[in-house]
Amino acid sequence: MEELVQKEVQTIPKIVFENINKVFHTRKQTIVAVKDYDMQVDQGDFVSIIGPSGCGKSTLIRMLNGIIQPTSGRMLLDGIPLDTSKPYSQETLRKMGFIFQQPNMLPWYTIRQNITLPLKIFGLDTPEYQEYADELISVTGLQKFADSYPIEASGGALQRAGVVRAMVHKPEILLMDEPFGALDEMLREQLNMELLSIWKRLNITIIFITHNVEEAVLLSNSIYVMATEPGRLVEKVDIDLPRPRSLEMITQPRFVSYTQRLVDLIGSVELRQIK
Amino acid sequence: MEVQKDARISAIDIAKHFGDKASGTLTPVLDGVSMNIQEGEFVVILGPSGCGKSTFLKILGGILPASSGKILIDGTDYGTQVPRELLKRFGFVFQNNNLLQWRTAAGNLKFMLETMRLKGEAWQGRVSEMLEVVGLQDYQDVYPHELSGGMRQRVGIARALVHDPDVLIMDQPMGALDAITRQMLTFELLDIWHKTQKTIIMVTNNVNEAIILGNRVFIFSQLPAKILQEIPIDIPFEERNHQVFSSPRFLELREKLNHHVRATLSLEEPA
Amino acid sequence: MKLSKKTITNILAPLVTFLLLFGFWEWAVSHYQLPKWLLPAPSGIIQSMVVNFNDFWPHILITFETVLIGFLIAVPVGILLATLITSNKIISAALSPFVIFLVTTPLVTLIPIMMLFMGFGQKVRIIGVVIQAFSIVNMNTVTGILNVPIIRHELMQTMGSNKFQSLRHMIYPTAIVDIFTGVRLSAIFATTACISAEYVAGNHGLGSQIIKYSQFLKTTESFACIFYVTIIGLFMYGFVAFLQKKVIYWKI
Amino acid sequence: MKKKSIRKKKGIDWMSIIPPWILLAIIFAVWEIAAKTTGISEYILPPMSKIIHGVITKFPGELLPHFLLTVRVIVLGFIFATILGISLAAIFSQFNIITKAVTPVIIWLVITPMITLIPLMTLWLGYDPVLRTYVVILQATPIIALNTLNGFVNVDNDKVELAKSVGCTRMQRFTKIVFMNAMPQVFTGIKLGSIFSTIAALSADIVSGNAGLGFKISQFTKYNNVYMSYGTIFLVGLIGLTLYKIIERIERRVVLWKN
Repeated sequence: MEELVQKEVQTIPKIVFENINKVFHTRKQTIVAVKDYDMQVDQGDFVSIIGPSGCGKSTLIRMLNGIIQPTSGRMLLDGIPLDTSKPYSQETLRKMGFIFQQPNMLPWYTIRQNITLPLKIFGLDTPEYQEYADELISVTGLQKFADSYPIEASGGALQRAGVVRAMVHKPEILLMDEPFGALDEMLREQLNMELLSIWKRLNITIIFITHNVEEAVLLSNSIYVMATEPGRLVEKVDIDLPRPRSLEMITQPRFVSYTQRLVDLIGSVELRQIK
Repeated sequence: MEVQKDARISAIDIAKHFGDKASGTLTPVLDGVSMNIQEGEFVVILGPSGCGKSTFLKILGGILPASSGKILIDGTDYGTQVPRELLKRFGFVFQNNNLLQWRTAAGNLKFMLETMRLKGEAWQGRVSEMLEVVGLQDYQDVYPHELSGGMRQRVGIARALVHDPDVLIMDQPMGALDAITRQMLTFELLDIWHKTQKTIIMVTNNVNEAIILGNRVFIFSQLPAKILQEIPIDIPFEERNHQVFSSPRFLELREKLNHHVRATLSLEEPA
Repeated sequence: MKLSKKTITNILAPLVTFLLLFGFWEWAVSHYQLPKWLLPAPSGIIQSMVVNFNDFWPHILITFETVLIGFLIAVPVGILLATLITSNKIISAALSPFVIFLVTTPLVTLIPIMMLFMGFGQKVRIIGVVIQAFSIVNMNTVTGILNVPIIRHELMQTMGSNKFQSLRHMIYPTAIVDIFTGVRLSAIFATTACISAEYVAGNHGLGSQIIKYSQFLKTTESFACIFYVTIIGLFMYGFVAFLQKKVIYWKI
Repeated sequence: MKKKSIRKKKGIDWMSIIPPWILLAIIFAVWEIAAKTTGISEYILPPMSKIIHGVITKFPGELLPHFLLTVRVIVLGFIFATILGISLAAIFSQFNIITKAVTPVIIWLVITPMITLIPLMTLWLGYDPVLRTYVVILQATPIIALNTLNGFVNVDNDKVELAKSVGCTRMQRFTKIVFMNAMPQVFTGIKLGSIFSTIAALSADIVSGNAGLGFKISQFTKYNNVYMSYGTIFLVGLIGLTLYKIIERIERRVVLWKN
């Protein structure tokens, strides 16, 4: 236990959200997507954000990645504040990998070309990175699909390619926006375990967005529960289940008590207005 | 597999293949699936995605003809294709709700009555009654593109109930929904089944849904699909609520189902 | 290669229909003894197409050149302008009615004025074809670019890709189907525009010949020219289909 | 029971109304300055003020009859072509063998500009201007039929399954599902049909040369009233644009589900 405490003191947190707000003004109404949001994530941590659709979870990680500008508040990366007034520099963006809900593959490129596209854009098209890409492709069992077009590959393979594409430029942070939401349960459990092994081996920081309570408890060290209208943090739940996590844990009483507590937290918020 | 006399629907050795041997595109999808379904039962079919579960449902629902085998409804044998006039007694719920975007919620329900030529006040009354059953009585004149995914799915269910069919066939009704809406809709479906006492056959790839809803769960194998297991779910209706997730019997069944389904996956390296 | 039943119907059915159509035309002309100046029989037309080929050839060449050159200029111009228009929200909102205005104003009305300061030459007709053909490519490309899904823009943003990288890797390939709808229509507009230009500007090209022959009641020759226009139209249609097959290789 | 409709009142989208008018003002201003200052002869670039003034003064008298004729030819021809095009497509789409047989013929009619028949039309039907409506019908019908046929034939699979699951008859399937499902494609065809109608009408005006705005344009140019030619061209453009915008408005009300 003391080893954990000692680590806390020295290192600067990897990611910090300080009083982040985001308001969308559309012709018909204004939506407060995120209100006074604070979060601290350490290097190598696995954090989940869960909550009903429309509670600003996806907006949060899109702000960190520079796709959306926050209305107010500050974000720090390795202790350095991010200048959100203009698009991020390539150095900053190279530290992060973004994984979308649908695979978001470009149908005119083969799976391998899709995976190595970030290298071309970031200007990292060196043999060393190409080799790293091939290694990732073989580790995740994608060699079979590497030279075929996305239309010929299965949903699971495409989603795996999406994860590999976000890691090919060796980012320090992975931002995952409900990556396995569209997959069936058996495949999701498989990809969850693969994600955990990649996370452990690369000691990478992960922010994982999901609707699925069970998935969040299985994967993360701590879970931020959000509510809608306005999108705000309701509670932070720390998961101290032992590592490495396994699928058998899902039916153990401590695991189930976590999922029950989280369902009640979200359930109570959700039933008031069925979206 | 022999026919049970009092079964509502019996499917005997149903096989299905697409393409033909000549052009070398022969792909067998179903390989001798047999099932006897009783009146008022909630049968669930569970299996990995892309294993022919939906095809089997479409054969039962009269959308596709079987390549071989027999379909019996109330004991009469209709061979490989359910005849058109009998479709009045079936209600089909599609995975992506499949609503007619140019008609309002009530309009989609009226579509069923129009095509089945069910006229008269009693039937028109059922339109708002069914929308009330799924909790959408306030959204009668709203168009599908203005509804959320969960609400569209519920209109799909109401549409499959409006002409008062005897059998409800559901193809992964919650497949495209997020986990929270999915769980709420599962319990609503259980309630609808309990209230209407319809015979329901549902396909899903979610183990929780299968246990909460089904009283019998059939596990399908990979392509070409055949029935690997038939597992009865003996949790009484009263206990099937939010608290059931932590009940030992539930967790035991869940482990059992997961074990069988993972077995179907490991036969072939991960998809 | 064993012709499957499907390909047989795809080829046989239209063939039979054309034969029926031309057969009926041939029968009607002879049965009702329609005079040649009123309605020639297909056999007469085809015969004239072959016999007077040398008289027609220079005009076929000019019309074909005008259509092809006008089309080959119009397509890149249309796509480039559409890219500029859609690069900024305000510009695209401001220009969109003008994009439609260009499409709905028939170019044939501009020819008389253009002839004032450019004379009767082929240049006028080519410019006319370019104006009419580029506007439809421009409109469809604008639609294609504006319909690019947001999630793909976000994908490029996560890689910090600049405008040109986004265009090359994502925007053009995504919009390519709409762009080709525009290109296919532009080929049709180019042929139509060229004919209407030839009606007005000068006495070269199939359009002018059709008028000349109809004035001298040589309806057979007029129809021969019309059939040559069809052949040019067919070539353009096939050329675009070939281009599409080469460019869009990932669609089944 | 309060009927809740969550359709919010659409605020006016100023963003798409103001910029075009500003740009129009800029173009008028630039044109005016260019015409006045650069010394280009008035026969090439007359000032905008003169063009507008000319059109307004000459419209009631000289231009009106020709304007009415051309509008009548375009609109009548277009409406007839739309009805004909859609009904032909409805008939042809019923049987796959007919669709396969007829589509190439329609494509042949689309790629052969029907305006090639204008000189022969005057031969067959004489110089009566109203007969130009036939040219418009000939030019617009094939493109409308082709797009509509495409819409009727390519029905997405879910809808086909829905029809089968309910046991639709062929008639019910077409009227209740296929027809409405094809609306986006049908309106694409109709919009193209309106453009082809304007082109056909104006080409007929110019070739037959005795009435219609097309005839007036070549007449004005011949007598060097170039400013009137420009004015009439803008007028023709406006007719085409108005027709197109009316169709777009109807489409927005019919095809609700496309954003």
